[in-house]
Amino acid sequence: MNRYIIIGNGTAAVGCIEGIRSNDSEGSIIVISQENHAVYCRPLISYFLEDRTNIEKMNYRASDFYQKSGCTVIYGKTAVKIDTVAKQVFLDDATALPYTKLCVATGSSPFIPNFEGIENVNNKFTFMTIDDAIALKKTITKESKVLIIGAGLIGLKCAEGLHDKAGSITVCDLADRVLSSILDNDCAAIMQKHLEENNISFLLRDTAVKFEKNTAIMKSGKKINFDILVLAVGVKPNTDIIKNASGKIGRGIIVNEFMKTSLTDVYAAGDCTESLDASSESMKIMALMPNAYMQGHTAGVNMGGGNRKLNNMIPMNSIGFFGLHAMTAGSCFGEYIEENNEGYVKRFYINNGYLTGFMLVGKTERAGIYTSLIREKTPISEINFDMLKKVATSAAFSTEIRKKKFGGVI
Amino acid sequence: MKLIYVNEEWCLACHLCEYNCAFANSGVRDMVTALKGKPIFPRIHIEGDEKISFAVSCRHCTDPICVKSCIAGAISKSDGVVRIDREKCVGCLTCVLVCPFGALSPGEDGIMQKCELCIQNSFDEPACVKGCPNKAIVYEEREGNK
Amino acid sequence: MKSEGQVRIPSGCAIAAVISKEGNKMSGEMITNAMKPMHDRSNGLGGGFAGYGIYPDYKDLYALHMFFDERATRKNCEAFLKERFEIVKSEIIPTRKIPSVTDEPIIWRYFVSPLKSVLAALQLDEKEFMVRTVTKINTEMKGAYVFSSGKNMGTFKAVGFPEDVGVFYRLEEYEGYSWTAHGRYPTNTPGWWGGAHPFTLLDYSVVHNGEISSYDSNRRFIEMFGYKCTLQTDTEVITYIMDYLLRVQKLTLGETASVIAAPFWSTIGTKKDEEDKKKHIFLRTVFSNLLITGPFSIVLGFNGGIMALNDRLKLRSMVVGEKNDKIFVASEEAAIRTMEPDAENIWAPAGGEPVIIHVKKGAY
Amino acid sequence: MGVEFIYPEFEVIRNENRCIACRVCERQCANEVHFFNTEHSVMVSDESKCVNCQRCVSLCPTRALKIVKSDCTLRENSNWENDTIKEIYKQANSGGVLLSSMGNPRPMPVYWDKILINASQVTNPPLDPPREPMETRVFLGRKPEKIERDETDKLKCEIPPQIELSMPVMFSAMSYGSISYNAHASLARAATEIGILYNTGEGGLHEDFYRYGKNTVVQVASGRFGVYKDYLEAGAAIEIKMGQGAKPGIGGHLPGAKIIGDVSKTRMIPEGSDAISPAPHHDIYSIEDLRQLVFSLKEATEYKKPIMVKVAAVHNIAAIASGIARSGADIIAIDGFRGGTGAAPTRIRDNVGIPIELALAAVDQRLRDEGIRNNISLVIGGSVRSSADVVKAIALGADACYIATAALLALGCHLCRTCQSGKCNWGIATQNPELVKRLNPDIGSKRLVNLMNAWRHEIKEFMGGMGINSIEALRGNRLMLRGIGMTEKELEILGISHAGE
Repeated sequence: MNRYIIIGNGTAAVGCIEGIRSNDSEGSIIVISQENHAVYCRPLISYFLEDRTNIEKMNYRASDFYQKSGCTVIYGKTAVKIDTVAKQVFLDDATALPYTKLCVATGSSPFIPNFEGIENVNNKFTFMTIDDAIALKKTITKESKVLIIGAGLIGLKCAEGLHDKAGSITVCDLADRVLSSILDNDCAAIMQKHLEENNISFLLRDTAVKFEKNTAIMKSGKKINFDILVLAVGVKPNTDIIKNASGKIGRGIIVNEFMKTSLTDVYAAGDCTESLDASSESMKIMALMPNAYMQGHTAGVNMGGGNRKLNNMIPMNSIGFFGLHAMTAGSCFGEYIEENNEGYVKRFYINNGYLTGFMLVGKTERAGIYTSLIREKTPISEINFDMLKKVATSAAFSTEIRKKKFGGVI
Repeated sequence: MKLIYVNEEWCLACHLCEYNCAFANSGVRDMVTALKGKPIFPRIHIEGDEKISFAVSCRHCTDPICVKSCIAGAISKSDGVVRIDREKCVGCLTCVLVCPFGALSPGEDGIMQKCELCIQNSFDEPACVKGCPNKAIVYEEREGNK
Repeated sequence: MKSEGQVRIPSGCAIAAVISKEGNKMSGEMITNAMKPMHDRSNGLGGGFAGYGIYPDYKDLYALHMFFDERATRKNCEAFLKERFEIVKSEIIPTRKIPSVTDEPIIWRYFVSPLKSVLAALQLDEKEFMVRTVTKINTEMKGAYVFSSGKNMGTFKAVGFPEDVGVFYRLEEYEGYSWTAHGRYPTNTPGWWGGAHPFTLLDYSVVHNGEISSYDSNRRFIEMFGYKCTLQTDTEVITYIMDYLLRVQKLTLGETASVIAAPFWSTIGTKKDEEDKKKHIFLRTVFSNLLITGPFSIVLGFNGGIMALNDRLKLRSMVVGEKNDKIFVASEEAAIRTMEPDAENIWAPAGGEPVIIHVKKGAY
Repeated sequence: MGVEFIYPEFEVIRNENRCIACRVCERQCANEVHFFNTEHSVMVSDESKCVNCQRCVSLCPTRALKIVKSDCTLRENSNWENDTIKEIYKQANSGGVLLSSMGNPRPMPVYWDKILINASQVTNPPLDPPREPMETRVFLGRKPEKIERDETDKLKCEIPPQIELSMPVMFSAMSYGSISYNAHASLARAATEIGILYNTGEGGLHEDFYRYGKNTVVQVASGRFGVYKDYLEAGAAIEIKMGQGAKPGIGGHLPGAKIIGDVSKTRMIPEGSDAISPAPHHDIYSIEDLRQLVFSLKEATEYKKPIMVKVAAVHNIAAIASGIARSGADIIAIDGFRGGTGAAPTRIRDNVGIPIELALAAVDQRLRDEGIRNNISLVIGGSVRSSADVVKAIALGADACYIATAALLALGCHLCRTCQSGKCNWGIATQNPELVKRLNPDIGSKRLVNLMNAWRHEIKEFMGGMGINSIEALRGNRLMLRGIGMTEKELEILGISHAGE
């Protein structure tokens, strides 16, 4: 009988459990969970702040999920070491757990630069876990002045979440635009404007260099008073355990399309990994929840004796603030075709006759039709792109393709 | 199992399916009260141009990417039907970004909704199918989906 | 009230028949008695009999049995007959005065042979000539009516209950190898002697119990071929259909039965014998207008045999029994038991299944 | 405007309390009656364009619409009726012949409705169709006068070619061009499923429908459109169209605008050219010429197909039918003056020809009088509206009935009688692809099958009531009919007695 161990208890871990169980209903599964919570929807912590959801609703799976899946979860413990020869995982209490197949789904951690004086700041928070969110929610008041370091996805979602609960919110970032990792200048400007209209202040091309109690001294020399500091500079994949076992890592744990690491019988999935981006055909960290699940699931299927490839992963983001949505997918480099009108911009990146990426702000209906073009590598010549760029519609496909898509079972 | 299929050869783009859908999911007894003077948020919609038209609604995929992608764990598939738990959904639109058919759209409240085959309604077949005047939308079992 | 021929008359009835396969002669008494237990199936408005082999001395001559309303009519008619026939014998049919049969017309019989010269002039065969002559008398000669016109056979009929009619006509004095009998229950006739049954044409005699629903369809079709349905009775049209199919189209008895009581298409469709199937399809297609629907049980008498037949749904009772050389047919088993208390193998033929009995060759 | 103005015939009544402005009516009206007023967000209508086809009424999801006859009337006048006056106006405006479609709508006598059917009581039993077999199968075609036997005395079972029908009804001629591809597809598929025949009409046979050949009558009309060897061989029977009940003595004219694409190909005439059917066949100026065409067609098809000759019911129809029966034709089809059409001059339609009931009775009796009724089958049409009409027609003497208007109604026709406009909102009498697709043959054929099954049930009920278990025993069985409210002469022609007799 197989003994499966999964390090981590996030989305990738759930994917892994469900993947294993699709092939092997017998083997034992042990999940090592650092957090003292059953698996929850991590990206929902900003909605939790905002009271648009609650702890109960944030459960990613039903309460009997582990039991029904035949899993044992070890809560509050950290896996510290893998012995790939003896095939054992050691926990921080020195327990050794033998495995036949192992999945590393350790996720990522907030990256906190070494700011001078940061240790003297009272109300400082990261924004990665439900515990972070609970703590933040407890502290915030209607008078709070909030400073968020980092205008990326996490920082801005946090800003949105705090919007109705805080006195003021300022977001700073060294980059020249918001959401710099996914939006270009024009699109970012639209989003920034919208955020500013909702009373979020920005300090761009600027960041804190030093803290004096409740004041941040900026690179520009500006001084900003705050009651609450949120550190959302970035995240880093948790790769140490593989690194220490001499597994191959880049910026993340390197996995192939079967989600195998370089170590025998050791798989990895989720935010801790670096894998192939099908849109740019390069190795990337694609720390996104859909990918985490699919990677975990693939790892699980293969651990359970299956033979499944996952080779159509692409970076994707759907993000919205105060009702304005932006979506991006694939690689947005090079020339683009633009469609715009009042309230929206659409940019399509076409390389060698294929759509490789897009960026949409304001008009996102049926964007999955665009995404599918990237994922399925459909030649632009086979579709009516003139129609498609204006409206995402299957009408742009030929009747035959539509018949295939809609006529049968997908 | 039975699923909804469209036959664009017979679609007249009359849009009745959208209204029947909106009505069926309104929970109101008569269509006039349900829909008069309001924008509608159907779970099926007509696409096309002057030449062709067809209705699009959830395909209830065998391996639904929306279920895998939902960041709120709000979409699930059971008994062959992909469903949304509207209590859990936060309206992030990730499902819109991944669905290759464009079958999901937000409701009036911004929370996502999609065709659930009228299973929650009192109809013995989906309202769009029942109301289609030209059998362009059918509810039937097809090869590979027994 | 309209008289027969002016209006269609449906009626319920009793029928009976007996035949000796060996050609052994039976007096008319037995068949007369056979009608007694079926008294209630008649209402006294008509009864009659047909006997075969009863005129052996004149067997090559047509025996015309006729009713006349008065002497003058008979004189006129006789003059007409003399133009066409050699009349070998002319006589009153002997009857017996009984209180239950009254108002009799003049009842006469002629044994005749068509004049060869007339046949040659008309270019007709003998039988066709006979049919036309009988039709002419019956449709055109007011007060005269031929009610029997075959060779070596004769019908005897009257208004009254059949058992009384047998006594009236002194049937015990006739000897025949087969007999058929009929008791009538008409629903709207004033009672006319000519309207009693059997109905005959040449040697075909038909006794019938039933009311056919295809009547006008059959009538309008058969009238295309020179027949005139003057009495508007089922029996009349059935007799003409028999004559047309048997004599004119020369179908066999079995084929004729397959026309008038044709098997259902579904039955034909499941027939294994391809030739038989083809034949039935042919007969139903070509003679579709002669299909008879509605209830009937009939006995067709002819020289040398009888055929009993029920409608295809068997909506009327008819049983058959046998004893030694004799075959009995009747609406009710009681009638058979009267003729032969020890009758054996009593069975009810299925709808559309003809019972055809031939007298041994040379025995009649 | 002014003297030329004619007030719209219909009014569109929209219940504003119910209208949800879904705009289905707007999208579905090819006549562009409805449109959406964006300024006030309400639906409005231009009723002058309305033909009362009821498409919008039928599709309105909230039943917010009805179409009613306008009550703006001219001063009452029993002699000069409103319609009569308006027709004068139209002709004064245009100087043209008035055109209309479908059958004669005028209140002429409908003899079917003056005939009653018999049923069995007491003296013979009515039959239960579910319990007893009830046969409705008929064979159309010439029957041999004499049977023959081979040397072994076996019956020779060869019969001249026959059409076999599972019930005594056929779909009458409607050409591809006058009706749509999908209408033809519906008729062909339904005929095949029911086991009856449909008729191509004079527009040829679309290549897609050759596969329904066993259930097809191919028509040869005076225009000879689409007639060639394969066409003649494709059908189960060939019909020579000499006339049509809706327009006896008149030819046909399908405007070039409708001769497009497949219609042109199927008719074998150039796109855009008018399809003119001359009033006569120019090779038939007399009965002996007809005989030549009959035998030409028989030669061409090796005597394997029955030849039908279709004529309009006109005054001396009995003599005409007798002539046709002796021409070698196997089946005669008679079309009464209430029969439909895709387009006919109104005056002709409403004033020429005689009722089919009288024509049928006269023809059947005449053929019997001549002793040739079994030489030819008799099919009648021209407003057979129900199973009761079928039963009455068979009892009067028909072998089978042709239906067309009833079939179109089953397909969705609402008898607005504007086929000639080509804008049929039900996808029937149009060649506009947008409109044609409104008739899904899956639905159309199913509805035709339903209709015929319903009629078949009813016919069986009638037959059962009469104690008849096979349709041939009903044929010509006029005793099963009685007339009411007719003159002695009418009864005499129909060959039936008055009720109570």
